[in-house]
Amino acid sequence: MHLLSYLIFIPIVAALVILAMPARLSNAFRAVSLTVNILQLLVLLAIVLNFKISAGYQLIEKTPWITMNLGAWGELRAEYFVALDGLSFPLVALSVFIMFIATVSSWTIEQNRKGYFVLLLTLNGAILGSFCALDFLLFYVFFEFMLLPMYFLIGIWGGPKREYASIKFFLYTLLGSIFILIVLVGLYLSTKTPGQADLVHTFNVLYMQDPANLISGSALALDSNSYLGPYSFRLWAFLLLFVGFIIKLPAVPFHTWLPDAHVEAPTPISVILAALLLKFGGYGLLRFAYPIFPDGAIYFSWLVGFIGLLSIIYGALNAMASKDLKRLIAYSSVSHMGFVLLGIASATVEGITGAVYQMFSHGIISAMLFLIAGVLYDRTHDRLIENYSGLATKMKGYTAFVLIAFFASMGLPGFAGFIGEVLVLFGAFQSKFINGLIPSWMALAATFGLLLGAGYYLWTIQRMFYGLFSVKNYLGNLADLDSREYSLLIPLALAALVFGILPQLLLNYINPFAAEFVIRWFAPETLIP
Amino acid sequence: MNKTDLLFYLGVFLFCSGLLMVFTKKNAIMILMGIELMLNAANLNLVAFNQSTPGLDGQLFALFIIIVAVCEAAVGIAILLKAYRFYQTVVPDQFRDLHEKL
Amino acid sequence: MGLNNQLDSIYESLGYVWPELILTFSILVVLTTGLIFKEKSHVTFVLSGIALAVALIPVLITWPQQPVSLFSNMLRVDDFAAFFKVLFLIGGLLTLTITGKKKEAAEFHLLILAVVLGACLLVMSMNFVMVLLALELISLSSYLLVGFSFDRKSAEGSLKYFLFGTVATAVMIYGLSLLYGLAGTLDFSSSPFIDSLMRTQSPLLLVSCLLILAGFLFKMAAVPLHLWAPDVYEAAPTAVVAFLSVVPKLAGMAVLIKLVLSFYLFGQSVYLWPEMIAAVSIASILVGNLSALVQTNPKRMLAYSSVAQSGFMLVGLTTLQLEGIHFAIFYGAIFLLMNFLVFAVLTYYEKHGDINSVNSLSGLGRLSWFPAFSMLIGMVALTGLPPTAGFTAKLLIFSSLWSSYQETHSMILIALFLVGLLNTVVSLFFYLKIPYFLFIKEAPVGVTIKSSGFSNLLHLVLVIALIYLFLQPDLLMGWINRITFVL
Amino acid sequence: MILQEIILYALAGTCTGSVLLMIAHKNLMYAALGLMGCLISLAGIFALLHAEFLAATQLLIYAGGVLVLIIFGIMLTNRIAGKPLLTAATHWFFGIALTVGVASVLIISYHETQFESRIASQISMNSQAIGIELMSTYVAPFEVSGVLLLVCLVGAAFTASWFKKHPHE
Repeated sequence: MHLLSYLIFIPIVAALVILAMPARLSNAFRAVSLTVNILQLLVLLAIVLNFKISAGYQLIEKTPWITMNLGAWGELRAEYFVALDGLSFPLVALSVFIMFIATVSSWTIEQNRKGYFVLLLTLNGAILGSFCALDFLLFYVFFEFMLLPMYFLIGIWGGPKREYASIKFFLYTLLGSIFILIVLVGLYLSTKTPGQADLVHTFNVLYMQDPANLISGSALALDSNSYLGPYSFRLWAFLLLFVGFIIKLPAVPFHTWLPDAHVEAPTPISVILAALLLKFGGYGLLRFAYPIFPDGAIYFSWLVGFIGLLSIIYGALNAMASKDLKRLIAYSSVSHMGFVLLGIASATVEGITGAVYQMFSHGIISAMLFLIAGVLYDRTHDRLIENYSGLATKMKGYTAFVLIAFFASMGLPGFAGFIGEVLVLFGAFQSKFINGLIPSWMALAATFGLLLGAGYYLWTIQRMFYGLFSVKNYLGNLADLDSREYSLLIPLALAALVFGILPQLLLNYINPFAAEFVIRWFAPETLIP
Repeated sequence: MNKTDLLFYLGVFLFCSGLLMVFTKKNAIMILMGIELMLNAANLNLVAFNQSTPGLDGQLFALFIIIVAVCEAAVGIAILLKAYRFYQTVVPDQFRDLHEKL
Repeated sequence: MGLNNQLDSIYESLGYVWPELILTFSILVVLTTGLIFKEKSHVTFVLSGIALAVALIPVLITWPQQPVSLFSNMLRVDDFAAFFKVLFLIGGLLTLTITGKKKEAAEFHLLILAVVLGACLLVMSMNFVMVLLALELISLSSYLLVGFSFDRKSAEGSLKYFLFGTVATAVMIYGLSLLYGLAGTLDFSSSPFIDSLMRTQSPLLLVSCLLILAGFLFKMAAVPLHLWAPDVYEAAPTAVVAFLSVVPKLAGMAVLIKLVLSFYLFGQSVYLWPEMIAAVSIASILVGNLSALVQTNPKRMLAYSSVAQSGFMLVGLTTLQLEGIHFAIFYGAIFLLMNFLVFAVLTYYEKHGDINSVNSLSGLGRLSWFPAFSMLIGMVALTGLPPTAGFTAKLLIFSSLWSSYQETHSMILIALFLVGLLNTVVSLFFYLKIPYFLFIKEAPVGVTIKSSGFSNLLHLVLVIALIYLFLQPDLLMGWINRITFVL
Repeated sequence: MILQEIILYALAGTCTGSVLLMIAHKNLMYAALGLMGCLISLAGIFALLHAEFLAATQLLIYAGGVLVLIIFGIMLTNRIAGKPLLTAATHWFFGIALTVGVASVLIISYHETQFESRIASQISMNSQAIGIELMSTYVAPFEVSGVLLLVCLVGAAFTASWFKKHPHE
């Protein structure tokens, strides 16, 4: 079948094809890119048909990649190991969908199309590869591989301050991935392949997740006696992975790259950044940090929850203070991703399910929000909220979609955002009674974040769309959405509604994963003293 | 003071004088002379240590060091002459084309 | 051993040094043809290229090479030496390729051959006399090579390199003389040498070892003996820089490995060799990367980067175990590829104008994407990011460091581990500077760039090698794993 | 024996004195003279230590070759118009501190060291023994040093004569 490999390598092959094509065929590049997306949607359809609910890892593909003799230190084995489970399935589906949207919204890119589409397709392959990889090295390679295309996409096609924004983005995320690399090196040398006579170090995440595979006496084993300052190496390793991933998420205080990157990036790239790249933070925690170091997760659960809460509140307050529409949306992302962190910190079935659901719904809603900001910017080249008023009178269709997106992002019932946030709050409340990891006041305080969210969205609507029509420094007539923009926004709006009204479409997939996750690593009876 | 100690001290003196010349003298030829002193210190050591060692390894090594010293002197003078043609001086401190530009 | 037997063994030994004989012979041929065809430099260019390629053949066909002592244990051929010889010969060939058919004097090719010959002899040396002579052959030829731009700067660089270098050599020679007094022999692989060192572990031994290692750290441009590097890199012709930043550095590393293993006395030395090397390594990484941050001249920047790269190579040696050293050698081989890639692209740009500041590279990537893309791959590899073999090399040496930590629980190794990996972020700042100017800045109006099929091909080969060795490092590592050290 | 010791001390004294002259004197020619004194007295010491071949080489190659090269260097890089060839020195404090430091480290560690006693082989025909060694055990270094000399002389000649060939650059 190799469905996942098709998904990952179709765009990479297409990128090479475009590279080989002469630069003057600039219209053909868009066509190739769109063809790739359509093919990927077809593959996704086949995956949906083949994917069984609650059956653990599926569509497994496993081939040896690197086998290297390390002499006295055993053998190194990395595999091409990809599979889907209840965690990665929604994210892969989201990625394919969003990449399609991104390609369509890239239709207006004029400058150096060849380079642009090569980078976009490379990014596409790397994102899918990272979500599918179950070999830590493979994941890491794909994960790093996202950085350069992203750097150039922001740096070449971005706004006026693009150079600063792109380098800041690159440095922050690279710092995060170096933290991950530090743990990765220690971890694979502490892990052995079960059932092998010789010592075979493996990058297989499933083996890493089982403490029985950690070599006794190694620095990251459960019985490790390696300490650095107050914490054991295992706790440090958890902290490093945690910081590495929440830089991506991003959580306060590592979020400062996000507003800059979003503001400067071209619209399609903002969409990918918000809808997909941020998800690696939550995905990494759920796939690597928590299962491999559950002791660290329990030890630092308060910190994780608190940083989540901080992001929710601080992000919302900053969003409220933002004058720039894109910056407002960027900060609202920080706030919404805080819920993901809070849900993970609770380590309850509801919390984890909510966190994954929130990642999915935020992917759809933030894509919509950035497209909306892009629509306005395309027309007036101005993003300052205070320069607009009364848009509702001129751009009726546009206003309708803005309202849908804003209400969805606020977490109004009936929209996808609501389900995730409610589940997270529910999990965070329960945590105190189930496993005692985070106090319930965190949940209470997080609801305050919801209120703030409603506040800044409604205020923005009031400022930009009500009142008399005027746009500062712009005299032309504002056109309403054109058909291409409708074709982008309608599927997203539908998705936001469908997954708000019929959450079980997705919950059916996520729930078994969350249940097993909690039972295996955070079973209440093992936690409460 | 016995003979071995005396020779060792003389070697140390030569080596350190060479080092001192390398660090303090401004003229490249003086630096070159300092280097020759350091090489001679090594030669003296080798010959002295060879007194209490079987074989002739020390003396032969010293012989090769002399050859190396000749080569170094030849190459050094050639490079120095070229630099002199450009700068009209052999004081390395006065060569200012290469330095950190911050 | 009787004199006749000795003469017989000399005759036998000659059969194992074909590459060196070929190189020596070609030096003579280049010298004479240079005199005959005075104005036709491509004759010596072709001749030296052929010589380097032909010298590769005996190395490759005798691989894997059983260790054999030659010339009364002055030299020894083994897999270790053979592997490095392959690197040096490839390095020489790449240098000639980068220089191209540009009009260079016959002496230029002669000196390149001499450096390669010296490097080949150096990795085979088993005796301090040979070490000294081979090292001098490398050093003196490279001092002269630096001056081959024949302008003010290159004369200055050449003189500075000469002065720094000869002082370092003189210090090393003095250390050797002390060590001779302590050990009573110059054959540093022989059992009398090891035995006497085991018996006399005195402060003087430490002093003499440190003085000796200084000479090789100088060749590797490791802190604190790196001060010459930026000036020399800026002054020398770009192809020569590419050559000097790889071949002498790797030769220095090879001897450093042999000597440190010898001084370490199978772990019985009372001195903290792993800690001392780790300290040099940390210092090199930090100083190299931090100084490179503020440079605007690409060649100066690469000089500091090469200081940091030496630090990374030393990381593998820090473990003082066979595996760690294998990874250091792997790193060295990858370094050869990435460094030559970067300098090949720089030489290509140099043909179109001045490259004394990154500004002059502005927008060239927008005019012709492939060379700039190769440069990007080179820089990404030097930073140590996937998908290039630079990542694999870094992963492996840091793996060896971690393994070594698990065995020794020495805190300085963890410090090196963290400093080394976190420095990747610092190094990204300056490594990315060149691709940043190439792609993101706009080119000044009127700048054009000719694409050259030949240099594109060279870049392509190196890029493919770097990516292929990332995907399949097992191949190269399989060769390196054969290397053993029988002392 | 006594006579030998006296000669040894005298030679060591001459050597020290010449080196001090080199360090202290500003005039390049005097420094070269000091170097010559040092080299010749070292050759004497070598001869006293039964290293006659080395002593001869020292006189012929070092004092005869290297020194001449250096004096050439002095002549060619200074326009002689009756002016004394003076040179300046800097960083005295730093230099002396470093030197004293290095010297004390060397001397202290020398005193901490117990040298192994080995039996030296008594070699009467020094020159002949060295000749045989050079052609047997040391044949490889001997050949390599030939290549080294060749490469250095060719390279040095080329470098130094470049201006003659390209007078206009």
